[in-house]
Amino acid sequence: MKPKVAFFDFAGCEGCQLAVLNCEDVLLDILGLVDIVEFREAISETAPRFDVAFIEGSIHREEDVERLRGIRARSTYLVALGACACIGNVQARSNFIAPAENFKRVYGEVDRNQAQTDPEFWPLWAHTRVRAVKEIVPVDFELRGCPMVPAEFVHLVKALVSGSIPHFPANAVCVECKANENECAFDRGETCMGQITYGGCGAICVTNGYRCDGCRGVLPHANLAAHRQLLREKGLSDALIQNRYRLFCSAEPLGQEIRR
Amino acid sequence: MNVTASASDTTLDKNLYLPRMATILAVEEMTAREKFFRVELSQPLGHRPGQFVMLSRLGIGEAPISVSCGPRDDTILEMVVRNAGSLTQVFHGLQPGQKVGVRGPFGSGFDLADLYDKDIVFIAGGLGLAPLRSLIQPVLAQPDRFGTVTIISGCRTPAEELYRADLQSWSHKVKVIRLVDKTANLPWDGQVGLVTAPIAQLDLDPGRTVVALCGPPVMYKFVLMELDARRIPHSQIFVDLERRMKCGVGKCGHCQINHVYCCQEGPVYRFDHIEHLPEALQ
Amino acid sequence: MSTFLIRKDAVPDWIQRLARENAVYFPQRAGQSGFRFEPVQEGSEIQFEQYHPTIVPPGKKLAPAGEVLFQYRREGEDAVVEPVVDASFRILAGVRPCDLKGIDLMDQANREGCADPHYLTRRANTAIIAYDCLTPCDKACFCDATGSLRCRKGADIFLTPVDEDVLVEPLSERGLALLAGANFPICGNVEARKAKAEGGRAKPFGRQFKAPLQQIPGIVAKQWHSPVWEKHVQQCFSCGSCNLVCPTCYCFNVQDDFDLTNTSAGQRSRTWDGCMLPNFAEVAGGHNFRSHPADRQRHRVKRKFEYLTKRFEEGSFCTGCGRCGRQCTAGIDIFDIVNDLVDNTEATS
Amino acid sequence: MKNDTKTYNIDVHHVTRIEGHGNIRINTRAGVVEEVKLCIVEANRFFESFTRGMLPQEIPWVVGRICGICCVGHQLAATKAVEDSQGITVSPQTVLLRKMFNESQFLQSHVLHVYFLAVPDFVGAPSVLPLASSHPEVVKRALRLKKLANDYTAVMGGRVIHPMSNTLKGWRKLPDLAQIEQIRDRLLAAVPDVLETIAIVKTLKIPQYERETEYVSLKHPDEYALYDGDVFSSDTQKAVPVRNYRWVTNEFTVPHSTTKWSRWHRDSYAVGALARVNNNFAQLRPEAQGVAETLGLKVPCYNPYMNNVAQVVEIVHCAYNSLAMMETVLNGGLQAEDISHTPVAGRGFGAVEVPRGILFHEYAFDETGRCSDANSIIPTSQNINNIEQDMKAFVPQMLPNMSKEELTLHMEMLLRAYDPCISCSVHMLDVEFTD
Ligand SMILES: Cc1cc2nc3c(=O)[nH]c(=O)nc-3n(C[C@H](O)[C@H](O)[C@H](O)COP(=O)(O)OP(=O)(O)OC[C@H]3O[C@@H](n4cnc5c(N)ncnc54)[C@H](O)[C@@H]3O)c2cc1C
Ligand code: SF4
Ligand code: SF4
Ligand code: SF4
Repeated sequence: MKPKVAFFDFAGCEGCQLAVLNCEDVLLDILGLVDIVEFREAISETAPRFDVAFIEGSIHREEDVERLRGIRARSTYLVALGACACIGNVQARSNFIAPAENFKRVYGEVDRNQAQTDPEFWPLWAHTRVRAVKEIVPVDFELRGCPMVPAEFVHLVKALVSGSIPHFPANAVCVECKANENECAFDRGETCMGQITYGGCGAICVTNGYRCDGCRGVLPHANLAAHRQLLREKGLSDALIQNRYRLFCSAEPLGQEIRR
Repeated sequence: MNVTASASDTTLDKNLYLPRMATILAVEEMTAREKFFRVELSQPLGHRPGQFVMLSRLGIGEAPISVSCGPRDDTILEMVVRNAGSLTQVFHGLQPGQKVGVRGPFGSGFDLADLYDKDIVFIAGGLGLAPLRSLIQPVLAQPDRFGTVTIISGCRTPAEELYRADLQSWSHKVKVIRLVDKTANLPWDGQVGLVTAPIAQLDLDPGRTVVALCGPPVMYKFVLMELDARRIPHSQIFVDLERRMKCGVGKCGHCQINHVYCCQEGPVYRFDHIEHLPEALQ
Repeated sequence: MSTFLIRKDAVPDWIQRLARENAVYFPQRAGQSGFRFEPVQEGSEIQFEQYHPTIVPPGKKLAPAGEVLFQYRREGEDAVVEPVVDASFRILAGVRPCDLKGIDLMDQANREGCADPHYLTRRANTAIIAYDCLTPCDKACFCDATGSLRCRKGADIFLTPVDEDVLVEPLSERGLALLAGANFPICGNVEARKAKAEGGRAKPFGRQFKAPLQQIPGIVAKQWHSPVWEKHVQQCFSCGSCNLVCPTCYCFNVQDDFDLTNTSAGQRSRTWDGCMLPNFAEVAGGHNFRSHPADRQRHRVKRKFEYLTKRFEEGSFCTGCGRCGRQCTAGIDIFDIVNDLVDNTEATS
Repeated sequence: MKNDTKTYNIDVHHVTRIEGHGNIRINTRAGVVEEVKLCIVEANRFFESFTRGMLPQEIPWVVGRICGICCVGHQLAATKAVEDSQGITVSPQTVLLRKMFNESQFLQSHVLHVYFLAVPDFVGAPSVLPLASSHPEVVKRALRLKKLANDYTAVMGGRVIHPMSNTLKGWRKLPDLAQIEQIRDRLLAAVPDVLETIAIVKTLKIPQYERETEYVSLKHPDEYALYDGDVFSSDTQKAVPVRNYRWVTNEFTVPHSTTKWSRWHRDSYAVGALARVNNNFAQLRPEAQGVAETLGLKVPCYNPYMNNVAQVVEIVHCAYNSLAMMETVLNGGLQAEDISHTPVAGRGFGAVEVPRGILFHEYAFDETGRCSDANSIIPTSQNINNIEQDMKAFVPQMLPNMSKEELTLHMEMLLRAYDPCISCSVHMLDVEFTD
């Protein structure tokens, strides 16, 4: 029996689902091993139950919470697909701004109030706070990164179809920088979050001349105090360090008190 | 100016990373977490008690697994595998007729000659009985060569006891003490308590007693305290240690205990050889 | 074997000629200040004297970050397993004495006990052209302190700069063969020139330990519960960079994989691992035998100066190349750790 | 055939095979259309709010996350806007590389849309997946073309989705010439696949509906405007500078959509492939003009379903244009450029054409060089109003002759034909149809 696989999207850019479609070389092979029963970006079908549900996107509203709970109840395994689902991603930065202020900046005071007067559509506007999937339902596996890494997706699919358990080592991005013989971003005068960030991406940003901004989330053993001190020594103000840690919201705890 | 490539280094007679394929003959469910495997090799393993093999399923992975049967002339290898993760979960799904890869045997193991004429106490905690069985079998097969034999085997609940039939048949020949931490409302014909408890009651002659010990890391400290109380010299205690292993031959570095490699000098150690190593019994 | 003498500016041309017929690796610029051993191509820059030690040592060309151990194909349950061994010929040129030492130590580790076929086959097919250092590379290295500076072992050809010339010394049959068509003039008074080179060598040569090297293993061995370990992990990220760039770190992980197109075929491969990485000593079930960073730092240092030195009867398994200190973003330097251990022994004794 | 008693209550939740969350709601009673609503139910992500405080260099990188499908376009529009605010002008080399980068995404997005999202509709398949067994050669060709386009993007930008090589002033790591050469060779070899694509699209039965529409796109004096130009309207035949984009978009909010809506000279306007082809037909490469003719696309064309045909025309245009640009790069080589920049205060505007239409970004930075204001108007939020207008016009026409299912499918197809990218609706609601 081929495992039934479904994809669901919440608030995100849908790049992770696209990354699945972008596995051109192996897409047909994957289709030979699993049955994709829901995938809104590519197919129209829907299904009552599945073995693996991939959740893309962060969770913002009550109606999304309900939908997510429903999906969890219908699936054996649940996989958080990409940074939005795993850590809230860039949009979680809005958690540090009061909701009314967010709405005001995007829609303007008048429009926003007017839009929210229609009771029928009110739920659409009922934004609470950006949450990662694991803050709401148990998550079995996380495919980290913005976007997720196709090789890790393939590894997960292989493990699940062979009855094994996928492994995602909790090592820093630096490991892959070294494997690629990259010049360390710090040696280029940059500052980098690679040392405190989950590897698995192949250090692709540093390899291509950028730095690591932490889209894969902070490691469980991350020495944040040392990192903060290092960035200070490299001349970053506390405000800029905070800005950096909140770019992908990886080094700031999610769901923190909203500050004005 | 061009130098031709030489095929390989002369020191290499065989490739140590290549597994030999073995066929599963029987799989038996022992407990909810452990399965017994009997596999047929292409040639006799030629192992010593206490050695292990690197067992693999091609495409899934490889893990160290203790040999659970005594040395034998035929091509049979017996093992117990606990479902502990990605690879062992796949082993649990295998059926007779399917093939697994085997490398080894690796490790030091026990030297039977060291034990001749000694009284032997086996102390096994949980899965520790699996490797000890590779020593119990040859010892019980030649009772005249050894003194008295005592087997203490403990596990958490009756449902987790391994090799029950073996323990029962051994108990006809030697003293066997079976314990559980708690009965968990299951029928139980052994004792309740920790494996340390019976040690005080044993009739031990420190001069001629040898202890073979294998179990989870937490067990060692307490058993060794009991054995000290009974004045068993550390040179007569053998412990079987577990570390992460990726090669089995002292290359991958994972199994190092201070300067010694568990896969080479171990996993069976004479206690006085390692007691000074701070990493040995953490 | 006779020694040859050529002008410095003839060296790049010679390397280029070798590269036309062989895979020649030479340090080339990577980024703003880094260097990498990369295949020499038409137009590659060959700068013997002015390169900073490479990010990753040349010895890692013999044990790459990831390599396939074997491939398999299953038909039904029967499997054909075929080892993948790389027996292609390559030349590593521009190897520094410290890295020569690193390769020598790796040779020993891979020969010991069960010989490693993958490493040793590559090694057997690798020629090394090494180049002496008359001044320390930078502030990070300490190769004289570890006794690597004068390493010649393992080189097929050894180059020593003397003023505007270079002594070209074949040290093996293979080295001689590589020089066969070069038509280099034979050097007279070799010893005098070598002495001249030696006279020009910086003194002291780079950083020196606070105790003689012979005492270091003993000093390191004495310290288990030492505040030094804790001190040197305060800022540590457990990123493993220090392991991965070290010429004498060779730990690895092994994993299997199968093909998606043909699920009955696949491979087993290994990748670099490092004892500073947090899960290195974790076993199934979750117990970690070195759960604290200080446990791991101690293990790393003891491997370099106590465990492996004892096992292989070597003075030091740290070559003093300085890479770990250079690459550590936390500024942790094994040289400082050793000196702190020396101080700590003196303080406690 | 008129059936006065028809009462439909159609509510298509989460229309599939579009990117983003849209619902269609249609309410008819006794043959009279009472309500047609396109509800954008996408949750807010507040990009325009949370980008405040970021550094200029971080903006393009982060706002690329607005949409994974148009991430290149978002990066480029934002890069241009930020550069405008910082007083940066870039070298011809950088402009050339950016144009290649942008066109790589056109190829990739159009191939994905035509094959994965639109073709199944026209052949009556529920999705591309069943086609994998029924029409394997089609799917394989689609994957081949898509992979080529993706590899092109990756060579230019470092990876396909959220690439990292492009930044202010130029490239963090220049594309590798050898790789560009490979892409060129593969693109040349892909001609048969492109011809087959044209052949397939020729066989599709495109619904015949027309509604005169205002088409808005960039326009450039010298080239088919994709990377640069002024904002042009087909109604006035005039263009306004990008910095005055607010004259064009005139955004307003409706309750049933988390995205804001737009209108210019009339109730709504359309952007996208059809708008561009309509406005700039003469500047298409001759090969693309030929394909338009083959596929029966005559400008001006007012049938929104023809957008898919316009996409194929643009695939051909971008392929040939890219080949020419690759030649230039391969002949001239690439020089490393200084990309260092110290942030300053300022406000800037940027627009590019992305596959779905014209995309505007605007940023302001305070004296500390950190972002103080942001605005981004995406093509779908400009189109969404027009889609609803189309629906309002078409439903009464179709109602007499169609079952509820057919009607639903045609509305979904219409929505999909626009290739809406609702997820990138920085400020976009959901679309839904109910009775
Ligand atoms: C000498 C010895 C004898 C043993 N005898 C037995 C025995 O007789 N019976 C028995 O059941 N067990 C025995 N074990 C234990 C057994 O080896 C482990 O239970 C087994 O390795 C678990 O493998 P797994 O893949 O199922 O578990 P997992 O924990 O899932 O291991 C996962 C696999 O993933 C990889 N992995 C795990 N963590 C990481 C990480 N952080 N980074 C990268 N990769 C990782 C490893 O490759 C590992 O093989 C013995 C162990 C030793 C050392
Ligand atoms: S660039 Fe970043 S990830 Fe890479 S080694 Fe340096 S700190 Fe680590
Ligand atoms: S490189 Fe530095 S920070 Fe990283 S593990 Fe080594 S000592 Fe720690
Ligand atoms: S420990 Fe550090 S200095 Fe010593 S050999 Fe390794 S990388 Fe070089």
